[in-house]
Amino acid sequence: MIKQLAYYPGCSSLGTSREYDMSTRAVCELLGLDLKEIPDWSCCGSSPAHSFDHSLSAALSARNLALVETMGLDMVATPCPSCLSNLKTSSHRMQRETFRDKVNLLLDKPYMGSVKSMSVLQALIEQVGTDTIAAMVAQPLTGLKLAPFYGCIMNRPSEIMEFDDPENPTSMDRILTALGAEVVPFPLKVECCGASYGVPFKDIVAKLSGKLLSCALDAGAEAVVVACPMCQMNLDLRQKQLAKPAGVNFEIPVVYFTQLMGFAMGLPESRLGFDKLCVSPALLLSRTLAAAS
Amino acid sequence: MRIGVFVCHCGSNIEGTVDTAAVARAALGFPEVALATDAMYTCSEPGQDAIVQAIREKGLSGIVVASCSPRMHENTFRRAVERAGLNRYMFEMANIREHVSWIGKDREANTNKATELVRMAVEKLRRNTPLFSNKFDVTKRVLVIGGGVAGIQAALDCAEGGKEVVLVERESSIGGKMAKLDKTFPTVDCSSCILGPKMVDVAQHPNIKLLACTELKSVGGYVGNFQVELRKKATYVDWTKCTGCGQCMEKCPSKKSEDRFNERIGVTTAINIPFPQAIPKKAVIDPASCRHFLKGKCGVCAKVCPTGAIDYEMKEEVLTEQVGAIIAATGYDVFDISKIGEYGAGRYPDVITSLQYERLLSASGPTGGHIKRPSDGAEPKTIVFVQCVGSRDKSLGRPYCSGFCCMYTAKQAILTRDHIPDSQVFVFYMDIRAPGKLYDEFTRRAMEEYGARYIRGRVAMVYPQGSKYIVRGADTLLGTNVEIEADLVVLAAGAEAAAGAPALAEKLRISYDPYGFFVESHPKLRPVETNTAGVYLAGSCQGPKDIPSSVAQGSAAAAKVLALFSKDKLESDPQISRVDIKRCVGCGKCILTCPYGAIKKIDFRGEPKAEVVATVCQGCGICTSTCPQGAAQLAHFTDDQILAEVNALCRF
Amino acid sequence: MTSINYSNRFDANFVRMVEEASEQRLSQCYQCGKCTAGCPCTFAYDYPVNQIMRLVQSGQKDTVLNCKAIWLCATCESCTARCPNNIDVARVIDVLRHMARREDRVAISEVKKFWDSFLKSVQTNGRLFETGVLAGYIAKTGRIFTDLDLGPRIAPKGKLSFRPHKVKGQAEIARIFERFNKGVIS
Amino acid sequence: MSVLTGKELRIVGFLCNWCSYGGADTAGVGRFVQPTDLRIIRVPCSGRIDPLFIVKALLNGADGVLVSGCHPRDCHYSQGNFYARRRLEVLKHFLPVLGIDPARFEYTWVSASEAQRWQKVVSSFTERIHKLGPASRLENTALPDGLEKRFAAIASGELPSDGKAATRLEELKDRIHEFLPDLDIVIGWQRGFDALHNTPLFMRSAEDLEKLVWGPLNIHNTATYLPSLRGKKVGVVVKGCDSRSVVELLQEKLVDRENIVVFGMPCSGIVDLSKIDRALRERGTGIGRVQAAECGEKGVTIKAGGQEYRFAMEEVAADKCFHCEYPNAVLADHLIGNASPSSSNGKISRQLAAFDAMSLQERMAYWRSQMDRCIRCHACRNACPLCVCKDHCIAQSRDPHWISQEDTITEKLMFQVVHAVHTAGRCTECGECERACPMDIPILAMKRQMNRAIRELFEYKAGTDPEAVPPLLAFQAEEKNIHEGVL
Repeated sequence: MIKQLAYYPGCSSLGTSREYDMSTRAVCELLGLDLKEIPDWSCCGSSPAHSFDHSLSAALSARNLALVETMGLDMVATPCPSCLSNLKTSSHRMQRETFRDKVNLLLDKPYMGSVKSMSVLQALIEQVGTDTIAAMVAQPLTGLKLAPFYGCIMNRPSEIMEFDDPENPTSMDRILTALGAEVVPFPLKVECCGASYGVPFKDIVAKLSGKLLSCALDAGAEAVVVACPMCQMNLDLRQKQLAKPAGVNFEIPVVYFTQLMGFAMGLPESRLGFDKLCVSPALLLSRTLAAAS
Repeated sequence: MRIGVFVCHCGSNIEGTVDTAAVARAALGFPEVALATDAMYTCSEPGQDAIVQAIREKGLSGIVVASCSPRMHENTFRRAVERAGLNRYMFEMANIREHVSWIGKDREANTNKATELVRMAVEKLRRNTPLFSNKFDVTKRVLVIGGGVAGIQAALDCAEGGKEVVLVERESSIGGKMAKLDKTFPTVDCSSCILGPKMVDVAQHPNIKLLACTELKSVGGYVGNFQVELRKKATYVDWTKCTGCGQCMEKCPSKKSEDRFNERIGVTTAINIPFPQAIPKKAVIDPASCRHFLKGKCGVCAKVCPTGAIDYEMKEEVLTEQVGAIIAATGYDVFDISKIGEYGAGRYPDVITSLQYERLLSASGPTGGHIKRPSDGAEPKTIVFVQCVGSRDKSLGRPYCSGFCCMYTAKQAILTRDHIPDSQVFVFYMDIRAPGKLYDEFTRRAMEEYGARYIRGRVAMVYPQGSKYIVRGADTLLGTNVEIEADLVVLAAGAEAAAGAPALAEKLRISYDPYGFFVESHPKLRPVETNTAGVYLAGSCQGPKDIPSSVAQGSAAAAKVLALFSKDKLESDPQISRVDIKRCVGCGKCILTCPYGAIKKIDFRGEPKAEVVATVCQGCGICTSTCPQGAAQLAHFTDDQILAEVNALCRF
Repeated sequence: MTSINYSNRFDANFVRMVEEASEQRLSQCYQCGKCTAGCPCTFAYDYPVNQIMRLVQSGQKDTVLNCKAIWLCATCESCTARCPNNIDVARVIDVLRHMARREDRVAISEVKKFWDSFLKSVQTNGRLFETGVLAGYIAKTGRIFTDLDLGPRIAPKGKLSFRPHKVKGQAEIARIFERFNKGVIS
Repeated sequence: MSVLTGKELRIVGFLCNWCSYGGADTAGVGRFVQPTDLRIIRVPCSGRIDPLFIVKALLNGADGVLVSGCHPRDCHYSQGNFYARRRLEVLKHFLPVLGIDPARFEYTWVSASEAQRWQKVVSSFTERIHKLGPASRLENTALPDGLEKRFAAIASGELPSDGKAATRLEELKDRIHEFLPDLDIVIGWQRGFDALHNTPLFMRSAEDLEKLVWGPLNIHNTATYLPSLRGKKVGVVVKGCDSRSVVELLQEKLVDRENIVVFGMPCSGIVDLSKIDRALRERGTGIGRVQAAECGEKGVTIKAGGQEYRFAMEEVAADKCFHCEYPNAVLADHLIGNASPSSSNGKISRQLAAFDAMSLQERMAYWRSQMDRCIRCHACRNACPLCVCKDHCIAQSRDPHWISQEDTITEKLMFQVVHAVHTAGRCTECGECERACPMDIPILAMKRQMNRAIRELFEYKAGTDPEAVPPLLAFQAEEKNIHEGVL
């Protein structure tokens, strides 16, 4: 049965996280999740907006939620936790009438409050389920040791995000296990990587992200699996920047969980964008193929 | 009727926001009021004397006192009017303190409201009638529920007072939490050395009937005459034959039973005596791990038992006891630390509770008194204690202070340094709460003499790194966050109401607070009584308590029981229902709805009628609001009396 | 360190404004420090989070609005998620940023410039134009070496687009900003 | 004096001694500031609170009534609040029938330790009452023009039918004849003082049997006489609706099954004499001048003042007969044939719909205008099969003092409310009260509304199952359809 969800790709899907967007669409198509991209979606404003003003931030999110209502859908999925956090926080606050009225004054078309937002990860867990995912695996990731990294805002605060455990989330672990990989215990699953401070304060990101990569290596991981464009950028793209202060040459691939899903389900690499990663996972992946054959 | 109205100032408590003189003046205008006056402290000796004198001199036949809540002083004043020769029910109270002067500062509105409440009381009083108690017999036996230190103390005191005691304990041995402790603060004496002899006294006392592995099933009856049903669980060992020799434990091939006595650190045999000093010292089979029950074959224990006590066919039994009073001493549970995800308990084996740590310290514990990490058995060198875990935490629904964690953490810090002199001990705390005799001195010793390093701040997270655990906390006095590489993390888990406490409260018909602790009759003046006559509280079931307080409450509850049993007859509360036989049509609606079965059908000149059994009726009045004929009327809360109150409020 | 005279240096109005805007009751904070303990950025702050909460509680408006820490907070929500008193600490920090910005006392201008550049991009394009934001930020701050080393790593991956993706409803988004700036809702 | 004008409204609280009164005390001890309007009456248990206390307060000047008891499962008396919850919820549904805004009454649960919660309850309830403002008083309401007409909508719809009505009587007589020797008395109907007014017949011998009649003029509910004949062996001829009263009396142990023999007759509807009277008056004559009447399959033919008038059954049938679900006896020892039930259209009657369409203000005004006619003859009560208080009825005994001797509309209405509340969950809507009313006051409407609430809340219909326990004499720890706790 095909389930329809509105899809909000988020701005980074057009740039730094193209491969996340590509692989998400490919995997969902395969699993029968019909993602309908919100026509003419716009930016949620991310941190700069909520740090500027809460009504403005809510208005930028609510415009997109109102578009979902126009589509006649009541659920929207987004791959990006930062977008998700904004969408969810805005709807949560807009449950209060006074705030909703205020925000709607900024909009051309008011948002009525009927849309439930969720991450692509949540949609895959709740609308598809790990049993179906396991059944679709064509080439299991046997022997791959993976550290799932959820990032800080995917599940926090739990009153708003309402998905998985805020301190020890396991949804991605369960998916990776279903793909046949070995999930290493990774205690810093929900630590902050430094987020958007990569631009103004490289040293902060270096310290935080460096710690995460060290921890992943200590745990015996061969790759870090992420669900957030910002985390991916900090851990992969900046890996060279992090190496110097940490005194380690990490060289550890940082891949999106959707990419691994697509790979395990036998989707062509052209739809998964592994080539867009800085630290290539090619060697690792070829090892699983060899093990399988 | 000649009514006297006394309006109390309660010092400035009432007079501060109510013009009591004006209230008294207004009261003079109410029907049948012959005297109205204000007084400084009506409940004081001169205040009560003034009432007595007024009744005698002015020939008053009813009294209204406008002062505090009737839940506070109704009995005080009832006794006063009785001293003056009136029936104690010819008295009403208007609550102008808790319901008026203390909840608002508008003097005009308060004065007006107080006047109305007095009018209501006068109108009610005008319809009061003298009521008289009946006398009934008392069963002078007491049921003590829970064999922790509070229950043990209560049982021993009652038994010493010459009364028969039935002591029921859910586990297979009495001793409770205290039996699990290694040492006790602030004296650091050995817990089992001071508790052990008391447990033996319980076993040997001729007046105590000890029922272990037993729970309360139901309670019927009323003060002086409770009928109690007890459920004795199947132990699969005939305790009349078991000598506690322990040969069965030595030979038992299944060692997978969860070791509840050792707080689930490790496992134990399927047939088990929890600890060497257990009372009663009898074996119990855990069918969840016994091979006989799981696979249908084994029978090793039956073969080795020298007395042939093993009985795999044993069934649960229900016992009945008659008692006159009940003491609930069911204790507390330790907060489930795995609920705090950021501390990783449950995922990380070396993050444990203080009570588990206590078992590691105890010579009778799983490690023989050597501190070893649960994960690898290594001796930890850096130990971090975290206080207020599951206490003072609104986000977990536990906003209260558990009271004793500061003290036992200091004790454990001291014991740790005693056991492992080259260890480092860190304690994260928010505030040190040590307001007992020698308590604060004790925590200071932990810091000053034993070098425990106290850090003021909470811990945000614990995570493993190599074989160590990184404890990331704050030092708010330094204004920074700190990290400690620890070998073992001990969480001072707070106390919470015992699982099943609300269900027990419902059986006993007593109240419990939002956290599940039982509610006492008055927080200061009736700390061990409940609102159900004949049911008393002892120990932590009423709220977290340390050993001295639990013992004191056990004795206090016993004193209450002994005082109750000092009378041969009890007086019944006359505020019960009566059925007017003329009005009764015998439809039995009251019989159907009475929660106590206190109304029976009788034959009156060939017609069915209802009749209230005076000793069983508890005075709820459900029958009164059920009977369309108005035949059943609850004395002191009759339809007419309540209607008079409604009219007093609405029609003026 | 300066000593504080609480009799005349307690800005009750400021406390009330923060409470109203954040919908949090600051008196609920009992200074356990769990926020500070879990904050990943404490090492970079001039005041740890618990002290920021204390400063707000104590009505020390100038100190708190002039501090750097509020601009270094990454809104990772660990303080909010773990507060034993259920205080949304991250939201309080957000509100302090709003107030500091309105009073023009941003202690770390780089952050503000980066964010302004981001919002400007959203306002003009409807969506974020990553390359444009970076360029705008460099132009404003003069920090030309910012992430220059990254260029060669992403450029060949086709991740840097050099033209913004305009949204059809771009005017609609611009109107949101317009109404906001006109103070339609103030 | 009393409430401070302009500052306070009159709010009465009923609090149980053990939980909520204690909670209010705890709030006082903790100095939790509250509005001053509330006056608290202390009762031992919320189960002691008769819903009529609340009506009494609201009809006599209270602007709001608040009830608070122990939380469910935490009752000092185990079950009191469970009974209270059902009774108070029914009252909440019933108050708008009287034109009283149900928001003026609330019930909730506060324990002795919940000081803060008590503060919140008092504050929000007081605020709610202040928002509603002073309650309108029954005696001050005025009826808008045309309202009565709007309400007097004529019932219509399908009637039950019995094709063999003509031969039933002989069959019935045979059957009674057979069993009469074992019975002290058999209740049926006979011709009354004129051709239209049939009256009850008490048969003791075979001769009496000759007076027995059958047809749409057998209006009286024969079950009404059963409680007063308790102890005797009684046979009773019943229509479907009468049989529900028999069942209800059995349910309530007001009659003994072993002493009753029920002869069930299939009914094809009865006439409403008020309708005939109205119709005759419209034609310039009156019911007092009736000379002859005959009921056939096509309707009623009446000879009055020398003229003959024909009415179709649909014109003159009692409202309750349209869409009748029970034309046959629900319980009978001897069933004399079967009528085909009319199809229940599942809709509420037009009368109730018209009532629903009225505003609260209009409803209060409506009752004022209706009750104004009441002459306190209490024929309604005398006719009610469930009214068994006899000489002790509070209407005359005034003990308990629910009603005073004052001849005011409020007191008259109060009596009807007492009746409705006392029969809540018991009334089978036989309609005898309204039929007996010489002033044509539509008091059955009040009971039908009450029954509607009972049906919605408990999915229960009175007098259909002799084994069932009426809903207000029972409870569930978790009530499916009650969602209390808005405060």
